[in-house]
Amino acid sequence: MKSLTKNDLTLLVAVAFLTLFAPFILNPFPEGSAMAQFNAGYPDLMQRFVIFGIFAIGFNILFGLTGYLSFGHAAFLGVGSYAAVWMFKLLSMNVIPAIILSVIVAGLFSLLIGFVSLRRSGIYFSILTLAFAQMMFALAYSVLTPITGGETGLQLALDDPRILGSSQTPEGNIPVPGLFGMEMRDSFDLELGSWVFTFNIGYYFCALVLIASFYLAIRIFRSPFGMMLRAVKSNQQRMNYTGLNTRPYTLAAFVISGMYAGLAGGLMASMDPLAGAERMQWTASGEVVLMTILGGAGTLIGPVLGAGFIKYFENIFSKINATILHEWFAFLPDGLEDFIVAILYPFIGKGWHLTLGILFMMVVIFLPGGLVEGGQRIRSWLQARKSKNGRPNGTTEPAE
Amino acid sequence: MDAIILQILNGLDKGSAYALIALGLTLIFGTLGVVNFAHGALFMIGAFCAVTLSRILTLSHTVIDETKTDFLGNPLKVDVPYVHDIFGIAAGNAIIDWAVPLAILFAIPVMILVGVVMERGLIKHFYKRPHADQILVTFGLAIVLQEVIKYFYGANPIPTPAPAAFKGSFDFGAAIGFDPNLIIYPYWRIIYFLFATLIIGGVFAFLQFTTFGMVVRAGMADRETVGLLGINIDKRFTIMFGIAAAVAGLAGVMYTPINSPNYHMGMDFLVLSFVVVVVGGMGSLPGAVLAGFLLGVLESFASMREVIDIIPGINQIIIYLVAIIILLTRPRGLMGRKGVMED
Amino acid sequence: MGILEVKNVGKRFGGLQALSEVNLSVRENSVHAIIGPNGAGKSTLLNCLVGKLIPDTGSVMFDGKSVLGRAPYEINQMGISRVFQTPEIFGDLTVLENMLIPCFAKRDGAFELNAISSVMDQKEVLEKAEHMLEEMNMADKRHMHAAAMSRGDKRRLEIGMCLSQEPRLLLLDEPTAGMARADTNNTIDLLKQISDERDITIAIIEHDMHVVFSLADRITVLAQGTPLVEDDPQNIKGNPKVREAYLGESA
Amino acid sequence: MSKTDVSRRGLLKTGALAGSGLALPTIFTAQSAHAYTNEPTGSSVTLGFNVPQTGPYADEGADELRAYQLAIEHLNGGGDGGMLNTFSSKALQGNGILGKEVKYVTGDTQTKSDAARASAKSMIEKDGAVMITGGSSSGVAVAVQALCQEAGVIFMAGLTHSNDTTGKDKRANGFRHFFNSYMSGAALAPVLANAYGKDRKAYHLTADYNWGYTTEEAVRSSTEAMGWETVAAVKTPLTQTDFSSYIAPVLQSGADTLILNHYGGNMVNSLTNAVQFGLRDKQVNGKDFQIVVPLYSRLMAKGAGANVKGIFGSTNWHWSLQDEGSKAFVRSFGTKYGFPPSQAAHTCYVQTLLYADAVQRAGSFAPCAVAEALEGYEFDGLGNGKTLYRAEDHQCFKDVLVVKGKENPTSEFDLLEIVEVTPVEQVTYAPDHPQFSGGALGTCNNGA
Repeated sequence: MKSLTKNDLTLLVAVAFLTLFAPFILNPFPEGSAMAQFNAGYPDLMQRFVIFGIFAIGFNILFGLTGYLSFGHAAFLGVGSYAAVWMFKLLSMNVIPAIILSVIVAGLFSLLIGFVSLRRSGIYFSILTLAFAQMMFALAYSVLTPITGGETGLQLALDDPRILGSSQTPEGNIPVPGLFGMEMRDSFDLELGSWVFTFNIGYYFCALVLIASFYLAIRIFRSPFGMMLRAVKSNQQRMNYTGLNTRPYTLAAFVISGMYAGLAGGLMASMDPLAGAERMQWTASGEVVLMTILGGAGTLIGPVLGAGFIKYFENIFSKINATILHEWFAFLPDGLEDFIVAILYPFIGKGWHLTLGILFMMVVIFLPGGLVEGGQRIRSWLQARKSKNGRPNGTTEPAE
Repeated sequence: MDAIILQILNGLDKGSAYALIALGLTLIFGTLGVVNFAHGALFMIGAFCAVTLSRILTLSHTVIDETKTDFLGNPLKVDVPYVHDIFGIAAGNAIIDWAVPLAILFAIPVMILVGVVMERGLIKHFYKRPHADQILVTFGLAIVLQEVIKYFYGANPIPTPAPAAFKGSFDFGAAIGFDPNLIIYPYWRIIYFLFATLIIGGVFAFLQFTTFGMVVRAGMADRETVGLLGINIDKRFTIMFGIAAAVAGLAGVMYTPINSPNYHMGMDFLVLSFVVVVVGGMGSLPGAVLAGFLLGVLESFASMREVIDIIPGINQIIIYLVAIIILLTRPRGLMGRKGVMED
Repeated sequence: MGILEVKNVGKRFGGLQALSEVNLSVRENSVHAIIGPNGAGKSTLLNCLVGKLIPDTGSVMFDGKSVLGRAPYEINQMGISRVFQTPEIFGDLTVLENMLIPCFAKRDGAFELNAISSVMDQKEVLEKAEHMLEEMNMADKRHMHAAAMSRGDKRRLEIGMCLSQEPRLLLLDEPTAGMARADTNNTIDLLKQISDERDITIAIIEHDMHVVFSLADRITVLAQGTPLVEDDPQNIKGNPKVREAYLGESA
Repeated sequence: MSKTDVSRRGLLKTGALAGSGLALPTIFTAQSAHAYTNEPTGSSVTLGFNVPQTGPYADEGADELRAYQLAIEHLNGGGDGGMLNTFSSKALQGNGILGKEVKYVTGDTQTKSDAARASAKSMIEKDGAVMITGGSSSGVAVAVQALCQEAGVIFMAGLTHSNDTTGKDKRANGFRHFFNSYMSGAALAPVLANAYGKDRKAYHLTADYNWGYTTEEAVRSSTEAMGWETVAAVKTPLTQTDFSSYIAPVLQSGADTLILNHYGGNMVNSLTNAVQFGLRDKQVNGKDFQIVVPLYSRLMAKGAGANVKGIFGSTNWHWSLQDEGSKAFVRSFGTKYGFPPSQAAHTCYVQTLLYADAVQRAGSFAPCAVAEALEGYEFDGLGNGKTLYRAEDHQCFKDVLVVKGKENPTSEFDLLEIVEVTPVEQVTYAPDHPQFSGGALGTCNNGA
């Protein structure tokens, strides 16, 4: 364990700060105020932020470093969830064995699928991964229903055998996932004036896993292995003529990112013990692609930002309905109010897919480096302004 | 035996739809080198051209019928289409009935326009970008287009029937000596098959026998050389994009009586059409057509209950299974060229 | 007995006989040039030597071991490095990283899952890479993106990357193609220096006679897929067959 | 290297901070301070409407939402009161629930169990919803029901027809007003036997997922009990859009009736394809070929257009019913929105009223108290005649409608006509009926 560079350390500390203080950061508006609906600091969404962050970090190790675009990564998240729920059903409600198993199972699946798919590159690779994932989704939804729960998803029941632990709580309910007695769903509220901040055990568990995953990702990025992966993306020909076998490198990246996906799936099941087949569909895989690109593929922090951005959209932005819009613009004269609401309405609330699509296109067209590039541009613009004011400035930092 | 003939017939029909969509996709890839994830959306827009035309034809004014009441007990408002006023009831109904075939005429200019606008406005800027960027931006475009359609037409499927003249089905079995009713096939699907063959043949003939087509084929083979010859290949490629869009759109128009169009039909076809193109070999027109028919027939066989009984779930995965096997055994698909899309 | 022995190699592409009956012997520690007009089969031959193509007939032995049927990375590990016509480097990586990769490959082999330790902690590899950069006079460019360099610098880097692996045979494919005169002369000097200072065999495919005659100890002339003659430079210059087949045309 | 040490120590420190937070209950109010999850303390109470707003069922979701808004209006004393006036229970006063004004939040299920649970959780955790209702598929209903059980809120199912919702996946905190596959089969079979004879050979096409399975099983056993024979049952993928390869072999099998156990887009496409093949013009075994769709919805009928004409199916409710409750509901819905409500809208409206009434009667929003008030509750005047919320499985038992596609519709909403109102006795089954076996309600959960 040797040094991280200053930049990496800053980044890690920033991520740690953001995740650990998320309950405050995400709830900037007082309870009951008109802006309160933009608060995102409730356990489920915070959990989703970090879980999808982990998923995207892992996806980025494959896509961002090697350039191999997998359109089937959600399948590993799916099998991870199934593994975790089965562990809850059969072994115990402790999340640790469940998560370990989900990482292992996802790793095995990705080893198998990666081994086959990585025989091809480019769009052929994408189609192969897509085909595998769609097969897994289709089978999980239908003929594998006894194992996967099919349409309704795999869930806990009152008569699960559960070797370590009881089938039911004394009150006759299904026990909930926990960590040595701490239940994942337990929360504590902190009320400060009219602000309410919720601290959820499950969230903090996920947050610690995210920080660890992020730290691991930094190590991978900075390791000889990570450099080799970037070399794969840059020039496979030169790799081969330098005495390096690219296949095991890409396969290792594929398996690692599959295990990240499995970890995310296991966490998802630990927060909410149900595994649905839809989370394996190709559109779910497409979502993680969107997250990574939107945030900035190949950068460390980008995927986490992208995941947060899309989940915020999906859960907060989508809930703004016409009534709320009318409330916002109530101060305007009636005709103008209706006009503005009519213009905005297709883009917000249930039209969030449209806005997301437009935004995504904009990013691909104008900001190929995603939000991270946007941030860098703003920073260098500010620096340019500063240096105009008389202070010379050093070279721009290498892309992070 | 009869069951197998029936499924071959059926597979050819399904395959003709796949081939038609894959053809346009390959045309765009082959000429422009662009992976167009919005191609499914073009198919969907084509279908909605038919919906739009039938809506235009049924534009109505309301007449209040005092003798009847609606569900709230008020006098019934009856919609009378303007075409009734113009052409009389019988002729008007005939026009409405033939909305789908008429929509072909309506869709061609619309689709070419959509295609050209798309190419000039967006795709043009992505020729030099990596394939991944092309996939992503067209994927975004596909989302936007389908959401726009959904905003105007709703999420529910919209029934768009074929003209009454094509109702019912033709008894192939009886024609070739089987018992009646064993091998029947709907007239409209036969029309669709013929239509698809016509379009596919037309595109091939166009590329084979016209100067324009020759330049485009040369451009598909080697873009830079043609550029050096001083031929304005970019303009021709724009036109080619328009044609590809029209092919996709027409496939959509004619498909509406088979499945009621809805806003996500493009996405439903997208994955499948990519599988078809990749199986056929990226950039190979005959490959796309061949793969379309092949997958159509295989899918039909896999949906026979005798087959499902032996391998449960095979109907769910056959397409993907075939794609995986072909890609692993024939790295460039059935008829793909070397070096395409491998970076 | 040369370090590289090519015997009876033939290769056919469809109707085209690209190589036939190629026999070639490269002596250890020599500079051996292979010349010939366009379409003579030089590139095909080279690809057969490095594992990109497998010949239909014949054998290719390097240091007494066959290279046929081995993947390019395995052949590289036997001690053959290749420099391409257009420099093949890692354009998205920095110059230092470009140099680090062959150094890691030399130390760790074809694959090593070294994902936890930082590159910056691998002191000996770093030192070696830095040293090599200095030797190539590129130390000041170490944090530059490789793609942003001039063509001459890219070529230097590529050669340096190959040398860092301490190969026994260095294959160069028209290393000065498309270069300005000054860059070409620099490259010639560099290669001379390499050949003088190191225990290395160089095989070079070249079009430019200036380069060939400045460097080569021995020359093979290839025409229509088969060797015309193999001799010392001064004899080649005077050989009427060569003049007719090759030099005559280009003159 | 020293830097890493700093970062590790930093991690420990922040970790300790988080840990100390848990140990300081004086600052932090644990949620257990409340008697039950989201106990409404102010002057209003929030209900969560979880309906598909994006995806293929968005239109159905929109209709459900309209019904919910209408119900809220009526509960708060607005509008004409709708079915509050015809409801047999008079507990509700039109002044909200227990005097608290009713507010609502909405969520988008996307018709995916994951997304549905996410939006339900957000309404429970963020918006403080004390009850969740809605949905237009059984997968979603079962998933959200299980979630509500864990979270300790009441779930009033929307449109969900699978036997499993109140069968093997039933939960103590979940209640279903909508009918189910078994009831469809039991109601349809006699009508079919009557119309088409008792000597029929049926060919099933079944959507390859849970709801499809239960519907096939229910229709199969009821029709076989009438003397029908099942020639074949073929499962079709959910993602199928063109059903021709499944429909083409039907005639070859010697079947004379095709039963489409499909819903939504699947049903629209399979029925359109079947009619296109001209199956209904054919004669097999000397009988006219027939098609049956066990579960009808208006939006599906609209999507299939003229193809539904003359085709039998079942529904939970239809706006052309002439009882006072239905008339009142159609009147207020139609006046507000300009068209008649769908069955999905009806069940959602009724579920909201039933919940509000149960709270009012129980005098508490506590889930266990509400559940107790709903269990075994008998009511009338909500459009389906006399209805029982059975205590054993939280399923409503009421009359079921057998309908048929109308030959001459007068508007785009007038697509179905009622053939028979099957009395409740005929569709009632024992709680331990094999089609509903496995699973248990468990005990109600008040949450923390």
